[in-house]
Amino acid sequence: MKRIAYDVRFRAVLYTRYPFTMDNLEVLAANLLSPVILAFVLGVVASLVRSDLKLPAALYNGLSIYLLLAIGLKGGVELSRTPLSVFAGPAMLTLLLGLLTPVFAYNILRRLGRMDRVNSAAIAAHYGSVSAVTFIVAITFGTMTGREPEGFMPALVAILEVPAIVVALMIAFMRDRRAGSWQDALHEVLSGRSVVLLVGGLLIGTLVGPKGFEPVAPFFKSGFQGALMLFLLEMGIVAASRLRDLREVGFFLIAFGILVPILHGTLTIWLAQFTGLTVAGAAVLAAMVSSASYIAAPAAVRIALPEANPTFYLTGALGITFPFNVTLGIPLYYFLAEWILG
Amino acid sequence: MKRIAYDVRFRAVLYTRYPFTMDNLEVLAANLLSPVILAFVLGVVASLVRSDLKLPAALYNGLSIYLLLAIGLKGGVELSRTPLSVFAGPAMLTLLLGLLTPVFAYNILRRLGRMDRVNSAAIAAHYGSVSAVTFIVAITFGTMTGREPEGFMPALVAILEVPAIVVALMIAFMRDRRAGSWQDALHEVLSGRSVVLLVGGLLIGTLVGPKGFEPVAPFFKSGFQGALMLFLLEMGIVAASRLRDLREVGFFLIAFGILVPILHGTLTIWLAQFTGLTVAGAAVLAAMVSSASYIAAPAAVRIALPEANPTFYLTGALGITFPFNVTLGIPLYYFLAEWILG
Amino acid sequence: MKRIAYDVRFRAVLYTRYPFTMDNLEVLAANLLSPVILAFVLGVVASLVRSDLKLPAALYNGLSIYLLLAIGLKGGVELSRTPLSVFAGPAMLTLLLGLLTPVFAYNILRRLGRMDRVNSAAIAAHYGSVSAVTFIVAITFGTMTGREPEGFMPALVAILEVPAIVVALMIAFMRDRRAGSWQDALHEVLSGRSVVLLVGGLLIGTLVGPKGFEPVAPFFKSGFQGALMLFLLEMGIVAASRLRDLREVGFFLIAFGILVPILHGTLTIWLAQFTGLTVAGAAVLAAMVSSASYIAAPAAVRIALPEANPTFYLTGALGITFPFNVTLGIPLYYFLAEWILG
Amino acid sequence: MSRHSVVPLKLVTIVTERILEDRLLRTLLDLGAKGYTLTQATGKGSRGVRASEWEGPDTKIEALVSHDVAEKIVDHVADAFFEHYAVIVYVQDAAVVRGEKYI
Amino acid sequence: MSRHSVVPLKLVTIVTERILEDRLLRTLLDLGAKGYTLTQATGKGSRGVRASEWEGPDTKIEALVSHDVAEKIVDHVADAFFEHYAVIVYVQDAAVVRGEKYI
Amino acid sequence: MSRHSVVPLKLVTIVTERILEDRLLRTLLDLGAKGYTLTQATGKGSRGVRASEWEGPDTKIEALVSHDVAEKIVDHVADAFFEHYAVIVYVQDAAVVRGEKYI
Ligand SMILES: Nc1ncnc2c1ncn2[C@@H]1O[C@H](COP(=O)(O)O)[C@@H](O)[C@H]1O
Ligand SMILES: Nc1ncnc2c1ncn2[C@@H]1O[C@H](COP(=O)(O)O)[C@@H](O)[C@H]1O
Ligand SMILES: Nc1ncnc2c1ncn2[C@@H]1O[C@H](COP(=O)(O)O)[C@@H](O)[C@H]1O
Ligand code: NA
Ligand code: NA
Ligand code: NA
Repeated sequence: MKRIAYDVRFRAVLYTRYPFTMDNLEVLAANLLSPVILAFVLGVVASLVRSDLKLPAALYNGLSIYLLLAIGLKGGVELSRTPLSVFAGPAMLTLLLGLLTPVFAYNILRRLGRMDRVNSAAIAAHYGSVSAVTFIVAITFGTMTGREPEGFMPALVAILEVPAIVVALMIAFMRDRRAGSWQDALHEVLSGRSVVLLVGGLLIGTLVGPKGFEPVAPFFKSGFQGALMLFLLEMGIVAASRLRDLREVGFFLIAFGILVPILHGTLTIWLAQFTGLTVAGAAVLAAMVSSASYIAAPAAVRIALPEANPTFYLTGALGITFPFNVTLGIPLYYFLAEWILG
Repeated sequence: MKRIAYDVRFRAVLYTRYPFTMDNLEVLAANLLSPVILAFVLGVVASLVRSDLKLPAALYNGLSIYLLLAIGLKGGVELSRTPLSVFAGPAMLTLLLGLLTPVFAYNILRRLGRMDRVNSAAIAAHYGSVSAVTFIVAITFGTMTGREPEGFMPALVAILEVPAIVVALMIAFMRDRRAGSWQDALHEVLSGRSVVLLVGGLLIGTLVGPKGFEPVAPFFKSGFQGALMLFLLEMGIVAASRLRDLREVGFFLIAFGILVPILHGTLTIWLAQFTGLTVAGAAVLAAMVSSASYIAAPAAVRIALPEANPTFYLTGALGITFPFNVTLGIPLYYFLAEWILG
Repeated sequence: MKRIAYDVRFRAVLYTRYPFTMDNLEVLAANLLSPVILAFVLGVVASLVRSDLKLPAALYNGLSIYLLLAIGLKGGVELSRTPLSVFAGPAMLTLLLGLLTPVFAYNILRRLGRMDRVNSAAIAAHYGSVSAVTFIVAITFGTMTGREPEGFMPALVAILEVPAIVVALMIAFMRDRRAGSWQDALHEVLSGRSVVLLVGGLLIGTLVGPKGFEPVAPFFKSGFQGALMLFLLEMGIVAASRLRDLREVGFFLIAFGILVPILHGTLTIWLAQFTGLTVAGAAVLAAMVSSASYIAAPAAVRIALPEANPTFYLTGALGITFPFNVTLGIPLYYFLAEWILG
Repeated sequence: MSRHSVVPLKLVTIVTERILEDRLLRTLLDLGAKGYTLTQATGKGSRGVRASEWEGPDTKIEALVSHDVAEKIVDHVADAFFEHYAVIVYVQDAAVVRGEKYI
Repeated sequence: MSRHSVVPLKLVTIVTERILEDRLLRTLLDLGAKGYTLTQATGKGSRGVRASEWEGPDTKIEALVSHDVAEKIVDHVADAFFEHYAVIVYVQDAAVVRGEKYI
Repeated sequence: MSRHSVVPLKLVTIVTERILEDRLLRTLLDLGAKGYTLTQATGKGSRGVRASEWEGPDTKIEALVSHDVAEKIVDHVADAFFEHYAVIVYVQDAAVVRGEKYI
């Protein structure tokens, strides 16, 4: 099994066009057998056997700061050498999807799921926004299989993070007078550490450019994958604790947590063909759009919509969609992107 | 003095055969003057001058997770390219020693030390199991003096960790009805973070193989020695606080903490000649077998044998045997291995 | 803008001789646009927008341990190959400045500022001692603009840290009977973690030399700039919270916090010409002497002079002098050094 | 009970989600508390998960206040947060040295 | 004391080795506690070292419970852990808002 | 209240700057305390900044002691630290199981 990753780089390009062949399964295996995903699995297992393994909160926190700043910086450095004409299309598509996907998600939850307004809006905020870790895993998978996405992708993460949360909260607030505070929530999301680090990193990266980035590059580049591995170890532990709530959330939400990402991902790839994105870029954007936020959105929703049930949105984002995306979803988006754009 | 490390690599091979020459002392000095050991000494000194220097608990914890996962991963990667025939002998020897050494230790404590059953079993559990940090320092010393041990050694750490604890607890439980819980203790040791990380790392390393390990290699390899240095700084601080209990544990336990490791180490090297281990491999295995656990064993013993006195087993493992091994023991085992197997 | 750092290395040497030209402004911009300084600015901004961004205390603490140990080690390694004759001059100058600058600062505060004795002595202790982070930023700026200072500079940090605190406390204690404890304070500063790590690192580095340092070099060298960046992010957050006290400290202390560093820096550079220091070495020493301690000094002063107001010395050191030095001060000292010694 | 003035005050303890911390502290001072002490905590109560799991652990707020202020705090917290958030509030007696500072 | 119902309950505090945490918390719920709050602590008592030094610091468990449950907890902890482990238990009065939830 | 001996003691709580921790703990034992429990805390009081901001957060010291020892501790802390340091001290009642150990 260990030889699978070996020639994946070559085969990935060649064979993804022929779905369901042995080789496509190997590409999938290449994802499932990457150290980063296996660390996630180890975290899940550790939690299931009730191990005392647990990253200290301070370390976990520190790793998230490191990862967010690193992707911001690298994105900014790339942005500094990207012509606006190349970036404009993808940026506008991302903004569009950030405005549309929460509306889709809300309506699916209300109409098909017969869920109440507040919980529908709360969940929609999560599925419209983006999970930075899913994004990183998607980038990693591309690099691993020899398909480098555009360097400016992190800038798209920053663009995608906020609008969906605003849209979803607006839907909720338009309908009733709310208990929560709209301004507090907006402040929470705009000044939240993920936005500050991503946007701050982008600005710093753009200002210093490739030359200026050099002295700090070893820290932010060569350590990145390993830090991500430790982070996913803890994510596995946390996600496993969410799995215990699966019964509570019901079948509809489980299906929602798998099918809506596929829907959002497919839509993204289809629209990506009009923006000049590469295959890998489209696949990564699809992974982003299909992912559900579990840092920025929960904080904002908890403040603005306190009566929404956190079990629903956290279990969906973290217990269902995140594991689905990092194991099966991302290879699927690459496959679809190859198929539609390739 | 600083030039000592300089040509050690060459001399080590040449001169260790002639004991007590100036050059052998230089090899010893090369160990004592390595950054890692000096960091340990700095920790001891900091504690003695009552400095406020102290690694934050979260960082210390995080470093231990990093170190354990790193040796697991590297061991797994090596294991993925080791033929079973090469690995079987050392593995079986390790298992055998894991079963025998706690029995030796128990009997020495009971018969020569006239210690009660519970405390004898408690200490035996520690001296039968293994200290991962001693293992790492032994590997480092080999590399530093140009003698690379087998890559699969970390797998032996995983094999050595658990059995001795089980054997020692069985001895204690066979004799009386106990206050502590046997099942809780077994769960504690099997699901304890050191076993989960070592075994998990081994599995991940085996699955991903050398190619798959590449992206995370910078994080786990080039940072390793430095992280170990920080870890030993804190170990020094903790060990020094143990030194204060030396009076309490009595002369017998001090002698035990030095002589039993030498006994276990010598036995290991003598048996290693029947397994095809290299000189460095035998020396590292000797360091492992001679070392006393201070993470997995204390936790299990505290639960299973609560009436055993922690001062005895912690001071022995941490205040006596660990400092002895990392300073004098490891060079001694290399010297003996060279002598017997070289 | 991002191209500024590009050819700075070349221009820096050539143009600093012609002040106030466009090119000198570019050198300044090169400092202001370095990732490390921008991270500081990001921290300030995050604090001003009331972001929840904050390095966990454990991580911040861990980073400070890492940075101090790293500069100690690197300094020690260099010291091991520096002839005493080269080191003696700069060392004696540093000691002299450590004894003189607190006396200057005290008298300025007493006579010009009409401040009471206790607060004057407290502030003098801070401005006589040294800020390790300012030192690191000064080194980084030199390297970035192609001017490598002497490798033994960290040894000078260790020499500069303690004497000023002792002198300032002596001034305070000579005049009245004090509430605080002189011995406790001396112990606090000598056994404080910054002295232990710096001096310990220097000793370890000297003992192991360049060869012995190699295995830990990746950890302590290639990660250094990035770790510094994270550290300055948090420094920015803390400094911004100090800025809120600016009104309280009054105009005199603000002027003091900018002009006294310039005075101390200029004096240093002028004296440096008699010691054989290079331009970069003189500039870095000037940055050190001009900087105000905010780790060792506050701890000692809080114990020895509890009736001194921490708002004064912390706001001065951290809210005024530190930001001034890392942005404008350091380029100024390099410029002055080039002018006087070049 | 000692040479120093000891004033009987109320110790109000609030354990709640981290996300409410800032708002609660501001309110506490508004209602007349002169200070507070914070500790990190985790816990289990009647509710299941909360967003604060991602915001770090719970927060435990302790404030020594007069009887009247204690009452105001209790009423405010109950009105504003009981319905939707994980929160527990209790009041104890405490003899505070130099207690007039905190009234 | 306030517009909201305030119930007099017992605050049971246990400070002990980290290694006992899981077992103690399970027992607490079994004995009738409806919740608890945990804080990290360190400390010094009559015993010397303990394994928990390696397991991280001590743990401080606080539970608001009825008088009866408090008694049961005290008895259980004393019986099961006093002999061999570092543990301290004490009980205080507390007026708990919306206290009926915790009975 | 239980099958086990329960002794009424005083719980003395001190919240203060980290930098005083060592000195305070030594004094506590000198004055007759048999142990203490420490927790990390932060807080806000009448003073502004303190050096301990750099020494890490505040420290919260809790000691179960007899009435007499409590009085001594209160007096000592008030005399030695109130003037210049950020410190708050209060005393509560607590029923301590196996409490004779701590007298
Ligand atoms: N009976 C209890 N005793 C002590 N703390 C409690 C109790 N019940 C709840 N808590 C704390 O209050 C928080 C919120 O409780 P709840 O609102 O019931 O979910 C929990 O996370 C605990 O930290
Ligand atoms: N007198 C005391 N006051 C407060 N806490 C104490 C006291 N004695 C012991 N403790 C706490 O209880 C733990 C166990 O105490 P012991 O069983 O006496 O070793 C200690 O680590 C302290 O955290
Ligand atoms: N009213 C209060 N209630 C609870 N804790 C307080 C109160 N006032 C002050 N404190 C705590 O005591 C510390 C020192 O207070 P002070 O000496 O007033 O600055 C603060 O940092 C808080 O942790
Ligand atoms: Na999304
Ligand atoms: Na052993
Ligand atoms: Na200075």
